[in-house]
Amino acid sequence: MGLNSARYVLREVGSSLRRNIWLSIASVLTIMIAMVILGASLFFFLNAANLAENFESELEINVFTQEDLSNMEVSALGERLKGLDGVQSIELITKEQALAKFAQEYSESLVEDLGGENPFPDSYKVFVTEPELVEGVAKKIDSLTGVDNVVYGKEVIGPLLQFTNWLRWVGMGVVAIFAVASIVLISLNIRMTVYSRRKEIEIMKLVGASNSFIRWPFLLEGMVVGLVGGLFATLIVGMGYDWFAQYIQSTLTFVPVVSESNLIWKVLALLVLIGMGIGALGSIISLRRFLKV
Amino acid sequence: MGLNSARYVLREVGSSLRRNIWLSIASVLTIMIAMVILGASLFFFLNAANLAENFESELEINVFTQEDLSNMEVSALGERLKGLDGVQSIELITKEQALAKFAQEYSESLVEDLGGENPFPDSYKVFVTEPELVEGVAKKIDSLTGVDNVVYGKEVIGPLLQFTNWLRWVGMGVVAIFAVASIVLISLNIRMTVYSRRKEIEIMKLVGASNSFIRWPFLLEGMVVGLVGGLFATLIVGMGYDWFAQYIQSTLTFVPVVSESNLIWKVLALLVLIGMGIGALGSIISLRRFLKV
Amino acid sequence: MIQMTNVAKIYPNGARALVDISLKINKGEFVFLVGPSGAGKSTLIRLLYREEMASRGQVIVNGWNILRMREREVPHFRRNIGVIFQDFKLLANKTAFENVAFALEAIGVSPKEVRLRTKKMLKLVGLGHKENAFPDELSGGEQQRVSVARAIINNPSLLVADEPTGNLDADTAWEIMELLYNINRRGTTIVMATHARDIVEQMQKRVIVIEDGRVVRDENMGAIEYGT
Amino acid sequence: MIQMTNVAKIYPNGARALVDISLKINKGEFVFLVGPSGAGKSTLIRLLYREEMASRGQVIVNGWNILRMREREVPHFRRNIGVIFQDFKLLANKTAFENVAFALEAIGVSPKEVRLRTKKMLKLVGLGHKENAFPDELSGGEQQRVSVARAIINNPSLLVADEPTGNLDADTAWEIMELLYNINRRGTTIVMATHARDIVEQMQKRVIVIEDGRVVRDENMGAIEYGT
Ligand SMILES: Nc1ncnc2c1ncn2[C@@H]1O[C@H](COP(=O)(O)OP(=O)(O)OP(=O)(O)O)[C@@H](O)[C@H]1O
Ligand SMILES: Nc1ncnc2c1ncn2[C@@H]1O[C@H](COP(=O)(O)OP(=O)(O)OP(=O)(O)O)[C@@H](O)[C@H]1O
Ligand SMILES: [Mg+2]
Ligand SMILES: [Mg+2]
Repeated sequence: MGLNSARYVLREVGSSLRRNIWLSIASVLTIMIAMVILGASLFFFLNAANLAENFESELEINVFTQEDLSNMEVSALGERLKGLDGVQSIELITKEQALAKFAQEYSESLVEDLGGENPFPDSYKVFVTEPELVEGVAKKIDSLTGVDNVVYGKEVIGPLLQFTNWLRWVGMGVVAIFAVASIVLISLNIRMTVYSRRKEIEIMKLVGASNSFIRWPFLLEGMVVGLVGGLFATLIVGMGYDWFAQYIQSTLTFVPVVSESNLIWKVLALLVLIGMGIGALGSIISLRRFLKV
Repeated sequence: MGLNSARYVLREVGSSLRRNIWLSIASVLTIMIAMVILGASLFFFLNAANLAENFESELEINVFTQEDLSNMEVSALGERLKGLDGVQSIELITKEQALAKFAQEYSESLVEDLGGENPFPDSYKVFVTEPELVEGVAKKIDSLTGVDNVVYGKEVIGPLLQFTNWLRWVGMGVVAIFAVASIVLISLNIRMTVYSRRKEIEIMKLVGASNSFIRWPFLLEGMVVGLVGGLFATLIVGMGYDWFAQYIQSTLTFVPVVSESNLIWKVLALLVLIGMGIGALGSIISLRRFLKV
Repeated sequence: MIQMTNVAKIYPNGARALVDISLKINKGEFVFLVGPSGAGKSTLIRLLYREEMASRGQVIVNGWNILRMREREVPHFRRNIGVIFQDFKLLANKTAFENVAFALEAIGVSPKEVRLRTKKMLKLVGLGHKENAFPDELSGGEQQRVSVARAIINNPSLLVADEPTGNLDADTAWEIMELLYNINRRGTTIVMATHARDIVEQMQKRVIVIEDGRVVRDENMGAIEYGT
Repeated sequence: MIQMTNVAKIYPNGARALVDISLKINKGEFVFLVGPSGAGKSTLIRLLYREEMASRGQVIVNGWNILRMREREVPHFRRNIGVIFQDFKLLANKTAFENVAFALEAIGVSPKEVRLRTKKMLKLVGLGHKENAFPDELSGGEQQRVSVARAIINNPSLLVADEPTGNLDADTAWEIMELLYNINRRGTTIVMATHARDIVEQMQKRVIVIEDGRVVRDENMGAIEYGT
């Protein structure tokens, strides 16, 4: 494309957007809404995955020590536990802590009934790196000296893993469905825009314009419209999510929310890019049908 | 409208849908996608609300009886508990059951250490009708004779209610946002369809057709397109949700899913009605601008 | 039938299409509107069926004061006016038959009668064999004849024709003129803008010459003569 | 320049627009195409710039075999052909100026030259004052002249004109004919379909008469005469 044509294209894009202002606005709005929906689903996925990981990281193995261990022996056992393959971290719960927790959970008076006696041993909470390892690690721990009993949510692990995997899949499913929906919606819209200008395209061809000469303004128009729509969507999704994340963190403190601004920015940038991409690609593809004159 | 005009309108709707087949398909698809999104959000809301209720219904008050009560006295207490305002149901947990549960949660060996002694009293789990009532009912129970101790998740109720309310609000928010998005998307699409036929409308008016004569075919066309789009959406959402609900019920048995077919049918019918409604209304409103010739 | 008093028309973009037009056309007259390209003929015609509104002055057609008409009276008013548009204005999504039939359907004529009258009319303009063709499957002259057929099918009391023979060969043009002549004889007032010198000369009807938005000549039986 | 051999054209809907056309037009000729409405004039013209393809026979224009041309060669081929369409085919979203300028921009002429040449051309067709008007703000005749201006602005070696004076008054029509005459004298081949009897008679050029898709007469210097 020569310099003269390039100048024509730029002028043409501007005047076409202005003169078909109504169509331009409709396209921007459509892309905006589609991208908002897609963006919302992306954040849903991120949080679902995050939540899943969070749940998994809370799988714990309770290791009860033999009652007659000295403090030294207990901490030695702790060291050995830390050294095991697959162990992420451990946490000591002394017999006093155990009793206090029991009193809180059940009733003070029950503890009083015990008459100052503490039936609880010292215990360790062991966290593993991967939820799949819980079982193996628990077996290994069971064979260590000084260990009286090992308890872990045997019947919980299966369902939990199922649930967390499910959460991830649902997140991905939602993104996939909404991505398809967004793309189809935008494509339909662009196709209608191009369709409503098919006469114009035909005339241009009859007057001797080459395909690329006709295509460029459409391509750029699609990009501009997609860019503007994507930017609006980014603004909406960005501000909406920010508000949402802060609201949750301040009210539902126990629910983990993805709030790494780095990741968020990446998602938002992706939205703008997708908007522009579909805008441009959609224009080109829709145009093809009408260029055969 | 006379009979002759009615016949014209029916014929006109058919041929217009056929001759603008491309636009018809685009509209049907757009409405379908918008309705699928809306439908998905409605089911999301239903399940969020259901989940919230479920959580709340699990709020319980643990009532520990005094240790020296006879079985008769215990069941008399149970009767009195049942009679209290705001109590939905109660569940007796005998001291034996309490010990067994403890053994399972903590460790068998710990129970053995107790030397055959059972430190647990009989207790009742009391469920209330409204989560807000827990505190008041607990206080009332505390003053009953035979009650040693009343325990309820004092610090859990606040966050839980916050969370469940939040869940409901999010559900509604999602529905609201997606409803607006769907309506805007459909409106834009219909407006573009009408816009692309504005010349046609102008000519009809210039030839002497009245507004209503022009409007009727558009209205019906909008309804047909909306109906078809809505039906497809219903099919997709209905089958999708059915699969989803069954999948969850068979794999994540602990997650409650809304599956009353009555309710589901209502939601699906709503989708079809909304599709038709927006289709017809959108057509009429979009037409207004172009009828002023 | 038609009375225009000091009518001016300035388009939104500032173009002064009509400057000062006053004229009176009686019921049953056959009037040619002639003048150079861009003189304002089509604009004047558009005022008659209220596609455009005069910027100044008064327009009375068929007893209706066009400037005072209410929006919903317009369709009723237009039903007594047949219009042949310079650019045909055919419905692209309807066949020749349906385009002509539309004018009847819009006023609630029964399907059977629509069929009969439309077929007859299409034959009359020589398009009996093209009734199922869509406008873009017709030649320019054929489209023009469909437009003529649609304008006259419901026996309007006023027929405004904007260059109804511009795309027709001489023979076909004369056939159309004969049609109009007969309609006029049966009482329809006709206002026809045209560039066809021979038609105007031969018909010997009233000729109004418009130039730059003004009436410069108005003769009872005249020929085209204007410019330098 | 143009060679048609046993050309037939049947439209997708079954209409037989051209039955058997063979003709040869030399470089620099000025040829009138006449015939009744629906005879096939526009169809023949559409074959010349490849808007439609012949169903049978061979069409050679400017040395290009139209039926064998590759898709992407078409724009290049069309650049040497100016077309005045019967229905004008102006771009509704562009002003008169931009419509004419488009033909130059499409071949990469510099903005400055586009400006100069377009302005000059619009003046030549008498529309210097209407350059910023959009097509629907122009009278029928004015639109036709924009179409004429666009067709001839890049000095095509072949000009095909489909009733280029149908919407023009006699004086303006003659101005346009003078324009075409001058272009023809400078070497452009012209094929013009028309119904204007007086123009054909006065120009004394080659006349090809088409009726029902066949050439029924072909005279070097003739007048319109066909039918019964
Ligand atoms: N919609 C419009 N907006 C702005 N200006 C217009 C519009 N329609 C016509 N004009 C201008 O008004 C003037 C008169 O136009 P009109 O169409 O009445 O001419 P006309 O006599 O019918 O010409 P022709 O014989 O070429 O059809 C012209 O200069 C034209 O450019
Ligand atoms: N796109 C099309 N599809 C089907 N039939 C067509 C098409 N275009 C033209 N025809 C038919 O082909 C025949 C010739 O049409 P054409 O336009 O070539 O006539 P013409 O000589 O230009 O007539 P006019 O003087 O009225 O413009 C006509 O009968 C017409 O109905
Ligand atoms: Mg005019
Ligand atoms: Mg033709």
